[in-house]
Amino acid sequence: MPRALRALSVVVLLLAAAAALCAQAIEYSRPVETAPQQETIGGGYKTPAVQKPLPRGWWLDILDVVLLCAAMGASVWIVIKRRKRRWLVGLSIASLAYFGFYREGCICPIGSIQNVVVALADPKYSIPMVAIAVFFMPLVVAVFFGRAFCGGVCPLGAMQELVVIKPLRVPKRLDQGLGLLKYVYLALAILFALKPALTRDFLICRFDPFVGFFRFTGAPYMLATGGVFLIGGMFIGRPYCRYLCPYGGLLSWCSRLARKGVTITPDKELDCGLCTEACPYGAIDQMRAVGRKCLYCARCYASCPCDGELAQAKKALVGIGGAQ
Amino acid sequence: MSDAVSRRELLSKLVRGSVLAGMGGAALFLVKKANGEIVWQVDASRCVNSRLGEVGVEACTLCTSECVVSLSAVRAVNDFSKCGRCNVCPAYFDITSAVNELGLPSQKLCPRDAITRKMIGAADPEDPANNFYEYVIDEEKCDGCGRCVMKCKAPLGLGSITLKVRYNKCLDCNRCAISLSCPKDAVTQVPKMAGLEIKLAEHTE
Amino acid sequence: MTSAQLRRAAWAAGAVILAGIAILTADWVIASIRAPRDDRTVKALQQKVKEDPAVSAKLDAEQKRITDARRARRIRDRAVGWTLIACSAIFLGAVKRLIARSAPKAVEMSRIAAPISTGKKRKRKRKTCCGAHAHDPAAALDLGFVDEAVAQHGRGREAAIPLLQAIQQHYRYLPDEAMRRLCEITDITPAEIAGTSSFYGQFRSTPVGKHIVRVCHGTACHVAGARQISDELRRRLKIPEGFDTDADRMFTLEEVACLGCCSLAPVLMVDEHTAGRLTPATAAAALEEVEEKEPA
Amino acid sequence: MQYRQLRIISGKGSGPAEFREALRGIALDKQGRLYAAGDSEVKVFDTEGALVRRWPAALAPHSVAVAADGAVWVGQTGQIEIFNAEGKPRRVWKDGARMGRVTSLGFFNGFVLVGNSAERCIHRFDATGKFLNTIAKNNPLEGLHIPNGVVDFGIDAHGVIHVANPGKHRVERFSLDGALLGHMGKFTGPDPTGFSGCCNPTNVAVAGLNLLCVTEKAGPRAKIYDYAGQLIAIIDAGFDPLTKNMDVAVDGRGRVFVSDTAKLAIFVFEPVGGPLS
Repeated sequence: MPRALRALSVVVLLLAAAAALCAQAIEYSRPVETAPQQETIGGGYKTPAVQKPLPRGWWLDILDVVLLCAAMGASVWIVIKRRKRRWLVGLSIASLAYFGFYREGCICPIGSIQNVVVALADPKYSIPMVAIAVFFMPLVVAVFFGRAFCGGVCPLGAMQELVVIKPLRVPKRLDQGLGLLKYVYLALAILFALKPALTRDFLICRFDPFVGFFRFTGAPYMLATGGVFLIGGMFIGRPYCRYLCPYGGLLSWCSRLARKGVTITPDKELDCGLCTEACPYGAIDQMRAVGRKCLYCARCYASCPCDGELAQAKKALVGIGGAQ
Repeated sequence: MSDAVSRRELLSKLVRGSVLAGMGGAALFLVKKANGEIVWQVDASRCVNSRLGEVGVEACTLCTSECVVSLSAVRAVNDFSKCGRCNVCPAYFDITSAVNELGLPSQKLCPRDAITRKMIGAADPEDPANNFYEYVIDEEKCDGCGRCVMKCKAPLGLGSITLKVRYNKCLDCNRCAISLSCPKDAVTQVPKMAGLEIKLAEHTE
Repeated sequence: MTSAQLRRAAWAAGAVILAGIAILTADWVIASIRAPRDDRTVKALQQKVKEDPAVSAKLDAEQKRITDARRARRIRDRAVGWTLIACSAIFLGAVKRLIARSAPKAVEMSRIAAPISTGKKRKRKRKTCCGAHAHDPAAALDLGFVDEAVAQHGRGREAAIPLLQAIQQHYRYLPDEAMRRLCEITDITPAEIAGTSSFYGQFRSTPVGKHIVRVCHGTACHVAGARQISDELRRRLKIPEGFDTDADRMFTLEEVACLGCCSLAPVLMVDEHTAGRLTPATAAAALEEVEEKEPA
Repeated sequence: MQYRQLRIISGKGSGPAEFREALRGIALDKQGRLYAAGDSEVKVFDTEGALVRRWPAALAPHSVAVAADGAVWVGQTGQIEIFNAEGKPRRVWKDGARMGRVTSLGFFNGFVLVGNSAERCIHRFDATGKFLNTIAKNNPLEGLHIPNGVVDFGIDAHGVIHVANPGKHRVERFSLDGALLGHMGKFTGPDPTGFSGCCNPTNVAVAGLNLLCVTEKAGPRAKIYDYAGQLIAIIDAGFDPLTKNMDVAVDGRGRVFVSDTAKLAIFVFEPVGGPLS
């Protein structure tokens, strides 16, 4: 009996829902066959085509993904193989120009977290292929090489990377405490994305601090937070990436597994500590690079007297000196 | 010593492999689900401006003010196959304004003057002022305020003008800002092909 | 670019940035104040035009004005936005360079000299910049070469390294007087000289001995008693605290971070010759070997 | 001149006297009985508004008219269905080419006039059904300008056809052989003396010797004009704001019957102080 009742209530509810749906959508069709048409107007009249701007072509989507891959590859190559800070800055600027200002910040792994979550939870939600690719590729790269996406590819990161002027050292305790914020943010974003379709909210996109700059317009609160992050970013290295970016949280988990990454080579090091001082992100702990915190900026290489640009310059100089 | 190291390596390899496999599985599952892309589109049967039965209300202009793109990605589209080509188009003229010496309303409706009016066909020699007119909406000027849509709908007009998302401008935000504020939930995600129904309808003709 | 120019650029860019932000904010405030007022005006005119067709022109003009104003605002904001980006680039670039040149950075640079001279010595070295060095043939120094070198390599900052190289080659080290002279007649600042000369291992601020003795003070060597080795050599060579070259200018003692052969700790290198598993006694012997080889 | 509402006949509902989905056309016979065509049937009401009889039609009707012999003609898509006065089907007159959509019917001196909104014109046939000529087609627009999809006309005692041409905001007068005799009315915007909106008037009926009754949409109302275009009266009471193409009929006593296509009811108005003519 209770089962029958339950079934009945379900049926009633379904009917009510169906009725509500029907009430929502009033038929949108009108008998307009008597409106004058091309053949009855005469005078050689031709009906103009309806203006219908088409979406971006699929090949542009593929181009985006290819460029993302290429940029990550370049980031890995520049940082791990070439160890050149200057080249990386160039890559950052290029990424900022394309993914930031040209694509207006909307091919974005950070936001794609929500798409993926919704797609996993909601059977009706259809996720764009680009979003899938954009979500997973940086993670896969992180599993092998660390957070290559963060340095030189992510436009949000690049923006903050470029404004770092005089990074202050954040006390370790505070750094760790603030670092937990991003997981809270991630959890909230997932929670809000899991809500039913109409109340669903994409928190990460809504509070994206820099997208307003990329679009040259945005809600005042967005631009204001972006400004605060940029000004703060002059003195605290990449505050959004380190403390708020939910995708950064995922990347740091993945990068724990990375075998290759930014390393302080033990048999070459001098224990001089210059790299630790140069790292604005507190990612070098006791003379060793911490992969999950390292944002691939290559500053440590730039500052190293034994390796990287300075050492290469030195080598060249010694060569000249020897020749004389 | 070396034994321990290799064991640790093996372990890390295992973990990495399983993480990769997990991600691959999730990606595959999602790829299977990603059947057809979705785009934001205005549902004409829900939009206040075009929905049948809404009379005596002011046009809703949220599509203009809420879009994150500086000139809204929503615009009014005139479907010429339905357009009555009226002499006094209520979407072109403000038909409540006083009549001028030409016998037409003195005021245009569009605040941005985005609609052009052009006589078409042969003129009636007996009454040259009364004829068929073609109304073309300039995509570059229109910002989707929906005033013309509101006026074009039945019973006054034929409802040939509706609001559409222009895809070349739309950023396809995860959550369309217009849809958040739309009082009738008229901005919905539809499969890409259905979103292009005007184009498809033309092709099938 | 000189520091003054950079400073000027930074100030100018900063001012433009502030002005841009002010313009944008003002624009936004004005627009948000104006919008409702414009709406009211248009509504009122729309009411009027229902009776009087003559008002139509006025309403048209009003709507055109509002549309134009909004369009102009968009264009203006975009232009200001691009200006802001450009100015931020200038500002950041200038400020970063300035900071790189400022004193604390130079100290950091000198830290790089750690493998060549110990911290204690570095402190001392700065003092010797002003005071006379015991070994320094200060009085006899002929500064004419500095002028010659400057004439050959130029006065710009980019010439710093070639100049220093030339001076080092000539005097075999970088005498303080020569450095002072260099600062006087070129654009190179003392900080830059200090930074550059202390960074590159090949530059020395004190006269160098005939042989360089590098004593490894890496972790392994340190544990194995590198300190005792160094002390023993100092005692043997009678090198006073704060100096690194003996009175005969035969040996120059260096403490380096690592020589890369920890398994031989403690290690030292005399020129290209390496000696490992040292004790204080054998260390002295290693030097003697070289001394003996020396064709006296 | 004033009109007052006399009664409301029928309405939306599932009762025998009510219409479920649509009310398309109304007509009056000589006795003053009201014929209303809607849904898929014809209903007959007496002068007091009581249902007399009802019968089903083959297709959804667009219009209805009563011939001189009392036969009931029902205009449909592609055909006219003819019933006798009791509702017995007599015959179906099919003519796919000339009866695309019969939205109005008229009789004069044995001629049959068929308003075809698909062609946007009126076809004239003789009593035997032979096609004679087409009316209101010979303009550069190749027909009436009717964005609303309804051709509606009335015939006065002299055989002059008064056709609503809403796209041109006027009522045009044609002779039986198709000559344009003249027109009345023009667009006047909010001023009620002329026709407002985008395409008005939508329907027209002859209301006496020198009078026409027209209906407008958005906002819906009926108006009485004389042939010269002088506004005599406005009847604006209780119509659904969404209604359009309200069919109109006027009886011998000057009562005005207006069908509300949204409320699916027929509003009856009566002139205060007797008929005017």
